[in-house]
This record gives sequence, structure tokens and C-alpha cells, in this order.
Amino acid sequence: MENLIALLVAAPLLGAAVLLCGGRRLDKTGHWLGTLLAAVSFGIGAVLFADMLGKGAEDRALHQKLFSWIPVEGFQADVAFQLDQLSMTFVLLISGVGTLIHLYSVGYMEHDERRRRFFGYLNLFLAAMLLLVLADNYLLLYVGWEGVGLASYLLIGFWQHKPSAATAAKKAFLVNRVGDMGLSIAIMLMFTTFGTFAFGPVLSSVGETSEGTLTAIGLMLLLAACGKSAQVPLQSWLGDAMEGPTPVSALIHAATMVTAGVYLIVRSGAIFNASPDAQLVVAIVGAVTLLFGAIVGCAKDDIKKALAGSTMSQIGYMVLAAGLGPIGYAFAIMHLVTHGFFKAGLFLGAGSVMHAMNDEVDMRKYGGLRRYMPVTFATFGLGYLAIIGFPGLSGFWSKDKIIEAAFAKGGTEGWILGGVALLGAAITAFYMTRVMLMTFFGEKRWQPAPDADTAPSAEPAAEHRAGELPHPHESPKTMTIPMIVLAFGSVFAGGLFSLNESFVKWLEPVTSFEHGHPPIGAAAVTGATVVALIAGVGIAYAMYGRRPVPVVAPRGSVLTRAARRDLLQDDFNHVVLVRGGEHLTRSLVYVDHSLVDGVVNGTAASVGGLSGRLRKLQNGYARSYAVSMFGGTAVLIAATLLMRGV
Amino acid sequence: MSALAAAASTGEAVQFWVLGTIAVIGALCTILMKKAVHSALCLAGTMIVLAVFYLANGAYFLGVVQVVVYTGAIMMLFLFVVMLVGVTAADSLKETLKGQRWLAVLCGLGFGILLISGIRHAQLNHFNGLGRVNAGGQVEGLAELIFTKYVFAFEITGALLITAAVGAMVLTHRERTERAATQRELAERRVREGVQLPPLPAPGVYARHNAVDVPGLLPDGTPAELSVSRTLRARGQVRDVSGQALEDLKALEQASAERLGRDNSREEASK
Amino acid sequence: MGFPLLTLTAVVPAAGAVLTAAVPAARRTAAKWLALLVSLATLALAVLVAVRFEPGGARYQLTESHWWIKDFGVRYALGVDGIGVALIVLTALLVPFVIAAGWHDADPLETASKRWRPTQGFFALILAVEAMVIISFEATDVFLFYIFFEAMLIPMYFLIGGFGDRAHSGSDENAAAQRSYAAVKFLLYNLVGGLIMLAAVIGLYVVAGNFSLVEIADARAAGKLDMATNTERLLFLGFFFAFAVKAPLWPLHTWLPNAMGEATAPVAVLITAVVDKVGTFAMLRFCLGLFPEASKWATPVILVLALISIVYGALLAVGQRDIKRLVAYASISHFGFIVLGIFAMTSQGQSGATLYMVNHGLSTAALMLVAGFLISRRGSRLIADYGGVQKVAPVLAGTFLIGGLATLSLPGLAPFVSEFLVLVGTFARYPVVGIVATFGIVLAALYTLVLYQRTMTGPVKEEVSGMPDLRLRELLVVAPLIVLLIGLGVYPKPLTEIVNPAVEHTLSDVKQKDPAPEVEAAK
Amino acid sequence: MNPVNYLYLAALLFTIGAAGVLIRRNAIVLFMCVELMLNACNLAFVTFSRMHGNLDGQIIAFFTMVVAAAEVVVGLAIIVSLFRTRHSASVDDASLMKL
Repeated sequence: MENLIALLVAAPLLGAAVLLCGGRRLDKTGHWLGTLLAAVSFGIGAVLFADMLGKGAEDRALHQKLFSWIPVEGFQADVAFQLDQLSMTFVLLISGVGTLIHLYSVGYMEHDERRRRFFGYLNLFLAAMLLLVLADNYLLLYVGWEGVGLASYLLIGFWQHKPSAATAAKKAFLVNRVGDMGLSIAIMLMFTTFGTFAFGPVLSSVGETSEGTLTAIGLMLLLAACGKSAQVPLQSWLGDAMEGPTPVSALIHAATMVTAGVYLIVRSGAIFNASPDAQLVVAIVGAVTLLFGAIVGCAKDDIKKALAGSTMSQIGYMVLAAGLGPIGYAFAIMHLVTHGFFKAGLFLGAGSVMHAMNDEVDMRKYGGLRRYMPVTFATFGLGYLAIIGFPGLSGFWSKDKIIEAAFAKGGTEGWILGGVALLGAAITAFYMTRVMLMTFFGEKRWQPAPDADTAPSAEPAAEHRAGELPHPHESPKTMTIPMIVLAFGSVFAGGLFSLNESFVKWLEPVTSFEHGHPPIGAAAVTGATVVALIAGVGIAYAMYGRRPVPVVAPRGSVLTRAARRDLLQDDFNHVVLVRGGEHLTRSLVYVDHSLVDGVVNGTAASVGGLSGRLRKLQNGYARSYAVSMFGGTAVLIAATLLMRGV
Repeated sequence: MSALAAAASTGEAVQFWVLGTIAVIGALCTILMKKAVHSALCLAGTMIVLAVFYLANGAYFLGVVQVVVYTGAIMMLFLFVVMLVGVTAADSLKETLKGQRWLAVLCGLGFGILLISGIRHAQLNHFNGLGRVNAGGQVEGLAELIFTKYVFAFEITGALLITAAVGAMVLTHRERTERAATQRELAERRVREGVQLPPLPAPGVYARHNAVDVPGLLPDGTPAELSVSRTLRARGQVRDVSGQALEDLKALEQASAERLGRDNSREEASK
Repeated sequence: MGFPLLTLTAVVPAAGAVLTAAVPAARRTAAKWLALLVSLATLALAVLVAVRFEPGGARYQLTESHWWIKDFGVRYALGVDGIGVALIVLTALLVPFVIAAGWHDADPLETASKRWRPTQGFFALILAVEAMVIISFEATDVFLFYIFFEAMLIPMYFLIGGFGDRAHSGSDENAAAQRSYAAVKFLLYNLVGGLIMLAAVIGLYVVAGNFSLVEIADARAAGKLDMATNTERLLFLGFFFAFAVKAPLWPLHTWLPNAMGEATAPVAVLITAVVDKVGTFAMLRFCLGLFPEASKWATPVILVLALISIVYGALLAVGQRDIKRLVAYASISHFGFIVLGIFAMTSQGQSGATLYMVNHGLSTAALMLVAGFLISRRGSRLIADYGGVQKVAPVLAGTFLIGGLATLSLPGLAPFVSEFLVLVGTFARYPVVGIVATFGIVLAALYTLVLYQRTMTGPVKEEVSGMPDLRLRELLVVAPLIVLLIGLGVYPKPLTEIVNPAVEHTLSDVKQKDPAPEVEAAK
Repeated sequence: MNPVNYLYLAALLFTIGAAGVLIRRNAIVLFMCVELMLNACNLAFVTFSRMHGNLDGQIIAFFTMVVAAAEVVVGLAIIVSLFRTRHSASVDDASLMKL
């Protein structure tokens, strides 16, 4: 059975190889091949899942060692896979959502002549992501970690002819690199501390080392997680990443890749459990990001950017949960899965809307779309209800549990974190309602389609009818089916998982669960959540439902303006890092040329001058030569006389 | 001749001091005289003195050879060349190379001091004269050595000498490469160049002397440089007599005027 | 003694050089094919060496030894350890690519006279370099090594000065001037290093009485030959200086950007991927093998220099406007990593450094050759003159991207393995140094991606619009390199198996043990 | 008196000759100075032959003379041809040995 694990990775990898090297002859069929291989991967995952369910809770973990990767004295890195419940969850999520989004892309990228390559990249991403969650040691995980980074780089920059896209791709990769630095330092620390970096040995022998080391490792892992999961302070890339095609935003930047950080933290739970400081930092980062993302999400008019902000904030929830320790891990993953469903659904819905609106992304130019695209409206609405945590839907179950756990952490930080989480819930309700209202309700604020090149997010997937008013239409089946499936997920998944805590039990052997008891009682917390939810929706309705939405964004308060600019994070980066870096490199180039090189050239010049002066002695007059000869002879004789020992 | 003793006799001492002084003076003059001819003559003197010293040292044959070869042949050769280049051409002793003279003097002094100190240091007191070797006749002794011990060196120097002679000829001799121009061609060239159509003026014309170094005088009495050979001009050996010639002319006219005046008075008397 | 295989691997390219040079002017193509065949034959021999080499066996294998200058104890002594084998194979592997990539670089211009034969000279020189590099990887006699270490400057000088990059901003005179400047700079830098090394070599002879690496090392190990501390340190510095110039270590690096910028892309690859490796290789074999104590004494300074090289080279790469100079500075940064790994004195570090030598050769070759193809199409080396190439020449852009990703050592590609080993090995002994070096990862990503973004992405520039995609010959050059990069990234085991024993020997030379992990985890 | 004085004289003459070579510009005089130096050497040789009581010194003096003769012949020939070409016998005019 465990020999199947490699196939999980191999199938999409094969697809990527074939599609990228296959050449034009695959343009016709390539996308179906890619989708098929993704589905194969999901099928294998399902088989393994079934097999796993058949076993007892303890012996469910499977191992497969392919070959010894880097055998160096005292340094053993194997290409080996580990499939336990945690990995299993991710495998199903990734391959499942992945397959759906492949299907969606078939329709979405129909008009793009580079569709084959797009699917190649998607398969590459699937392979890397599966490798990430299946690796049984941190080094192999690192490979997958960078692999998904590469895939996201390629996909964000898929429309490379747009400078904005190319820049966004580069930014994403660089910010992630900073995180990777943390991961590699963490791995090095593990190596020097434990002599290995395989999950088993490291996590089992955590107790034998000092807490300081563990804190260091934990913080480094957190840095890595921040990079990948767009947590403060490394969140700045996620917004720009929306330059990529919408399916990419749905799959990579909502459902799967950005949650890798949560996976890493949960996977390394033992380390964090052993170092409360690191754990607290994790929780704080999560809480901060939670608010940060939510605030940003409120101000954005670009529908994808608004959703990106929401993603940031939801992942903040997960990280917060992961920072709460055993009482939170399971809920972090649970929220991760449900979020995977409804956020992917929301993005696909957004894509469908943009598809219909000539790739217009500005919500102020939507409005009243519910009549024109009912399926999209329905699925998007269900996703919306799920994310705001409408009682009964997925989001409710997972998010509510997280808020409870936050309170349950106890002490002042418990209150603070819990409060933040509640506030976040309210803001979430607010901005999602805003999106909903601006997009599907109210009167039409449609604008004639801009030219392809000036389009804010010119997705050339759809044909442009420059200058015409858009006439929205429902998207083709290939696009609606995935949306419907995901909508089902976002409605029922949460309830299913919470059914006598099946999900928690399922994960318990890996993530060691214990019940958290909020000081004010779970019911009270739930009530508070619902109140917050109603408040958020109410305010949003008052602001955007009652009065008409201006097509041109009002100037807004200071906070709004700051939030539109991602709370000035980019400006900070630009001024401090980019400008500073440019000055540094420029001055260094100068130094290298004038100082380091100048010294050498200077010596050369001085030698030349000296020889030039000596050259004067060669005046060409035989007699002066004769003098020197004569003098030389004299000196020689003198020398000999002296030598003969006077 | 008596075999020379290790130590020199008093007579020899006197001779040495007198002639030695002369030799040194000669040498100094050689390098200090402005004109090459004088240098050559001084050198000749020094060499003769050296010849005498050879004799005094018992190298009779060498002394004679010295006189014959050096003072006779080589110095004469020098003189010939000097004549060729110009006897009286004096080159200024003014130094053109900066610091050359001081360096030279310095080196010279240092070198001399070195040599002398070297000799002084070499403790050469024991002289066993040439008595024994000259017993069988010196020339025979030399001949024996030359033709036995030094025969190869001798042959080689011979070859060297011949080569030198040939080389000298090659260097100085100039083969006429092109046909000599005929009178006609020369005339035509003169016309073409148009510098000096008529033949050059002869020296000494209108001048009192007609020696080759006296330029002819132009009608206005100034000397005609062209009438003197270029070499002489180059050496500045042209004797200018134009001034004197003009005076003579004046005197001539005065004399004639006196005579005419007398004639006038005589005519008045006849009326 | 047996069959002189090692001699043969060096003699074949040497003979090939002579033959190629002798090809008449008209038969230019024949010369090219001859050179290519000879290089392939050399590759076959190198592979044979790798096969005949037993990883578990003696330290130096396939040895040959004959008296050369008996009076001075100079021997013609050859022998390879694992490191040598790896580098010989690398050299023999890269030269065919270099030749194929430079197929048209040395064709005489139409204006040239009929008897002018630059092509023959170009390929002959390349083969000559190969021969000398190989023999200096094989030499176990210090003097013999020195001879070829210096001799390889001559053909390199002519390759740089004689066959410049035709894509040059500025007039031909200007180009020629800069070219000769670069060539002379290259020559002077390396000669100075070489002379200092010569002094050290003579000093070594005075101290040790012979030139045999093995004998001296054994004598030192057995304590029979004891050098005064200062003598050893001076000798070490003499050797190290030469190697630090050759494998450009800050601040002795400034010759590399000029040389690589002015030379044609294949020659640039030859410089950085093959010739410079002799420097790092020699650090590992001679500095550590002959002067262990002094090596340990100098380690702190050298580590700092290496760190500076890493960060400084990367930062300057970011600041470059010329593609080839950018690659050159990137190489400087990478050489910093190699030196770091060597002097970290851990088995991971040194294995990593050795792998790094090989992988850096492959990755730089890939990136530089593709860059060369790009430049030859557009006729300019300035990054600003490109843009949107990805649209018109996707394959070229793809290969370029892979080369770049290898340069930033993406996991899954060969350089990652070596870089991570170096980092871990360094970190194990000097944590701070390791962490600082890790910044190199980010900077590498920066300059590579900036380069890719500015040249390949964005709207298509009209000068670029007509650019043809990779031709078959070029694809044949690049594809194997990429395959190797991926293959060695996924399965580096064959390489590590050859290298590890040699590294163990080196470590035993310097009497260093790997720092034991804090916790002996249940493996 | 001690015949060593001859040697002193020879040294003196030699030095004078050498100085002359360095000081004078006229090639002919230069040659004369060289002759002077040669003669000084001859004097030394003769004195040595007297000192050792054999003729070898004188033989060497012979050879010196012969060589001197040859040298003078060639040298003067050179001077003549020089004078022909550049109408001067000054050695400073031939300063083409400059780099």
C-alpha cells in the first residue's frame, strides 16, 4: 500500500514534464491530460484514505523510503515519504481542490494560446505541494516548499508581458525566499542539535535539548511560515499575487499553498509545545495578521484583492489556532480545510464574475449581477455565508472553535487573543457583506470595457470588446461545476467534521488534542460570535445596502486610505528596502570600480611612471654609457679587493 | 748589455722620473688639447717615452717595435685621418652632457686610486730581472715563444689583422653604382636647376693673390664665397682679402687723380 | 604503475590542440569537428578514470611516477583522489559544450585575409587549456602542479585577448582596447599570484627537500618533518594567495568581471567553470594537505573574506547593467561559498564545497551559454536592451530561467545540494558565519530574478521582436546541462560516494573532527 | 728605485686615457685615448715580464699591439665613413641608442 505514496507525487510531476517539454502538438489535448493526472492523484489519495480508515488509529501512518538522497558523512537525507492523518488531510484537500480547479481552468483559460503551459505549471504545483506535505524530513519538505514557491512564481507571472505581473511574481518569490532563509536556518539548527532532520527523531527527542534552542528553531520555523502564509510582516506579496490568473489565486493563494505555513507549524507542534515563548509569538503573529488582513479587506475595491485580504485574515485565524498549542492544532487544520473549500469557491465565483464583466475587477463597477448569473450568485453566496461563519455552515464550526480555543488559552493573553478573534469575526462579516452587496445587489454601475492593454487586470483569457458595455452571462459548465462542488463543501464540510468531533479524533494521533475550556463557557463564546457577525453584517448593509455605491471611490478616512495601500507596508518596503538596496548596490559598484580596482590600477600606473623616469637614463649617448661601464668596473674591482680580505 | 738587476740603478731612476713626468704631461695634453692634431702629437711623444721605458725594462725588441709600429705606423694613420677630417678643425671642450665631466673625473680618480692601492697592496718587491732569459738573445727567445707556445694565438692575430685590413677597405671603399654623368648631362642639369648657370668664379680674381684659399672679388669688391672650395669654407680657412683690395683701389684712384690734376694745370699754362 | 591512463587523459587534448592548430586555413569546419571529437574522446577517457577509480581504495589511485629533474627531487607524479576525479570529469564534460557553443564565435570576418586562421587557433587553445587543467588536477608533485598552474595562463590570455565578444557596445577600437585590458589584467593578477606561489614552492623545497605531495604530507603526519610555525604560515600564505587570485576571493576578484565580460561566452564558461576551479581544488589539496596547522591558523580571516565575497559579489551582481558581468559577480559570490565550505573543516562543508565546484560549473555553464546565445542574437550585452524575449523565444527563455534557478540554487537542482551542505557544514562549526552566509540565498534570488524579469518579461522590445528561438545546435548544448542539473539535484549519490573518502582524508590531514550533535537522536 | 713605479705610471696613464675616453667627443681623440690605455697596459706587461724574469709578458704586449693596430684600422675606417655621412666626427651625434 505504501508504495502508492510516491505515485501521488509522480502523477502530476509526469504531467508537468510532459506538458512543459511536449511542445505544440499537445496544445489541443494538454489541458485534459493535466486534469486527468490531477484526478489520478486524487484517486490514489482516496484509495489510500479508504485503506487508512480501515486501520486502527495508531498504525495508520505509512512510510515509504525511495532512496538515500544526500549521503554525506554524518549527514543523511533520504527521499522518503510519510503519510499520516495530517498528510492525508492535505493530500485530499490539495488533489481534490486541485482537480476541481484544473477543470475550472479548462474553461477559464480557453482563449489563452499558452494554456498547455498553464496546465503544466498547475501540475508542477500539485507535485510540489504534495511533496511538501508528504515529506518525512524537513529537507525534503524544504524542496516542496521551494517547489510551490517556484510554481507560484511561474503562475503569478503567467502573463509576463504585463510588467505588473512580472514584478508581482518576483516580489512573491523574494519575500518567500526570506521565509525560506528561516526554514533553512531552522533545519541547520536541527542538524547541529539532533544530528538529523527527519520528523520522527527530531520531534521525539525534543525533550533532550534546551528550551532556548527550541525557541530559536520555533521562531525560524515561524519566519518560514510567515513568508509562505503571508503573515505579518511578510504578507506584502499576497495582494500583488492576485495579478495571476484567478484559478491560480483560488488554488495557490487561497486554498493550498498559503496554508503550508500552518502545516509546518502544526507538523512541528512538538517543538512549539516545548517552547511556550515561540508558541506565544506564533499566536500573536496570527492575531495581528488576522486584524491586518481584515482591515485591508475592508478597503479594497478590487474584488480579488479584497478576497486576498480575507485570505490573509483567515490564515491569521489558523496561525492563531496553531499558536494555541494542542487545544488549537486540530481546529487550525479544520479551519484550513473548510477555508480551502469556501475561499476557493469565492475566488472561482469572482473569476466567473470577472469573466462575465470583461475582466473588470473593480467592484464599484459591478452591481445587480444576481439576476444575470444565478449559479455564480448562489455558489458565491453560500461561500459568503460560510466565511462569515453563518451558524451551521462550515466556517461557523471551524472559526467558532478557534475563538473558543483562543479564550481557552487563559490568562490575559487569552482574553486579548479571544477579543481579537471576535473583532476579526465582526470585520470579516463586514467586508464580505460589502463585497456581496457591491457585486450582486444594488443598481448596475457597469462601465464600457477598457482596452486590453489598459485593463486594470487584463486577463486576456476572455475576449475583449473594447468600448462596449458588458452583457453578463453565466459561465460554461466546466466553470460552474467546480463552483457547485466547492459550494457543497463549504456548506457541509464543517458540520461533517464536527459530528461528534470526528475530525479532531482523526487528527489526534498526530497533533495531540486536548479540550480547551474558555473561562466564560463555550456557549457564551458562540453567542458573542453570532452577535459580532450580526453587527458586522448590519453595519455593512447600512453603508452599502442602503445608499448607492459611488463608482469613483470616495477619499475616505485616513485608515481607509492607509488600508487601500495595504496599511503602508509596501511604501515602507519600498523606501527602506528597495531604495536603500539600490543606493547600497550603486555605491558598492562605485567602490568596486574605484577603490578595489583603483588600488590595483594605481600600482600599475606608479610602476609605469617609475620606469618612465628610469628610461631617462638611456639617453643614447655612448659616452654616458661608457661612464656607467667604467664606474661599474671600478665598483667591481673595489668589491674584489675587499673580498680578498684586506 | 748587462742583465738588468732586480732593483733599478740610479741612472734609471733619474730617467724614470724625468721621462715619466713627460709621459704624464703628454697624456694629459692628449686629452686636453682642442685640436686633434695636437692631441695626436702629444700622444706620439708619450709613446716614444714609453718606447724608452721598454728599452729600460730590457724589452729591447719591443721598444723598437713600439717606435716603428706605434709612433711610425699607427700615429701616422691617425694623422692621415685627422688631415682627412680637417687638421685645424677645433672641437670645443665644452661639455654637453649634464654631469658627464664630473662623473668621468670622479670615476677616473676612484679607478686610479683603486689601481694604485691594489698595486701597493700587492707587495711587489722581488724582481728577478731578464738576465737569464736574455742570455740566448732576446729576439730568439721571443721567436721561440711565439712559434711554439703562442703559435696559435700568433696565427689568429695574423688572421685578425688581415680581416681588419679587409674590413677597413670594405668600410671606406665606395663602389660607383651609376654611370658617370657626361658633360652634356651636367650642363643640362645645371640649366634645369638654374642655380648657377655659368661656371663657378675662379679664386683670386681681382684679388692680389690667386691662391685657392683667397676668394675672388665681385665688381663691388665683396668676396665671392662660391669661388673657394667647400672644404676650405667648412674649415673656415678662407682668407678674406677684400678689405685690403678696396684700399688698394682707393689708393690707385688717388694716384690717378693727382696725375690728371697736374695735366690740367699744364694745359692752362699753354694758353 | 600499469597503464598510464591519467597521462593519456591529458595527452589526448594536448595532441588534439596541436593537430587542430595544424589544420589548413580553408578547412575550418574540419578543425571544429576535430576539436569536438578530441574533446569527446577526452570525456570518454575521463569517464574511464571515474570507472577505474575505487571510492573505498587508496587515497591516490591510478598513480604514475617518474623522475623528471632528479637533482631537485622533481617528479612527474600523477594520481587522483575522489575530488580530482570529480573535477576531471567536470572539465572533460564541459569542454565539448564549450566547443559546440563557440562553434561560430571564431569564424574569421569576411574582411580577413584568406591565410588568416583564427578558428583553428581558437579551438586549439581551448583544447590546450583543457589539457593543462586536467594535468593540474592530476599532479601530485607540487612543482609539476605549479608548472601547469602557470602555463594555463598563456592560452587563456590569448583566448581572452584574441577572441573577444563581438557584441560590444562601442567602436571596434574601443572593444579591442577593453579586451586587451581585460586580458592583461587577467594575466597580471594571476602572474603575481603565481610568482608569490613560486617563492613558496621553492621555500617548500628548501624546508622539505622534495616536491612530492604524498611524501611531504606523510612526513608531516608522522611528525618526521616539523616546520617552524612561522615558516609554515608564510608558505601557506604564499600558496593561498595564488589560489585566492585564481578562484577570485574578495578583494582579488576584479579581474574576473572584466575577463568574463570581454571574452566570448564559451571562453567565459571556460574561465569560471573550469580554470578557476583549479584554485579552489588546490586550496583543498595543497593548502590543507601541506600546511594543516597554518590552515587552521588562517581560517578565521579566510572565512571572513569568503563571507564578504558571498554578500559583496551578490550585491554587485544586483547592481550590474551587463549580463555577463552580472554572471561574473554571481560566480564570485559562489566561489565565496566554495571557500567557506573548504575552510569550515567539516565533512559536510568540504563535500559540499567539492560538489559545489562541479555544480557551479554546470549551472554557470548553462546560464552563461544561454546568455551567450541571447547576446549573439541581439548584439548587445546590456540588460536594458532586452525585454519580452519570453514572448518571442520561449524555449530560450525557459532554459535561461532554469539556468538562473540553478544559480539561485533552487531545491531539486544540483546546486541546492552543495549549497545546503556548505551552509550546514559551516553552521555546525561557526553558527554566525552560517547565518550570514544564508543571506546569500535571498540576494541570489534577487539578482537572478531581476535579470530574468528585465530581459525576458514585460512588453516585447522591437529590436527583440524578430529574435529566433534556440537552434538545434544550441539546444543540444543546453539540454544535457539541464538534464545533469536536475539529475544531480535529485540523485547526487554517485558524486558524493566518490567525494566522501577524499574529504575524510583531507579532514584527517588537518586533524579535524565534525562537531557532534548536541543530542544523539534515535537515528 | 723600485721598478714598481713603472706600474704606478702605467696605472696613471691608464686612468688618464680612460678619463679622456669619457670626456672627449671627437672620435679620433677618443681612439687616441684608447691607444693610450693600451700602451699603459703594455708598459705594465713589460714590467711584469721583468719582474717574473720571463718573456711571456712581452709576448702579450706584442699581441696587444697587433690587436691595437687592427682596432685602429677598423675604427678609423668607421670614423671616416661616419664623417662622410654626417660631416662630423663627434660621437654625440650618433645618439640613436635611445629607446
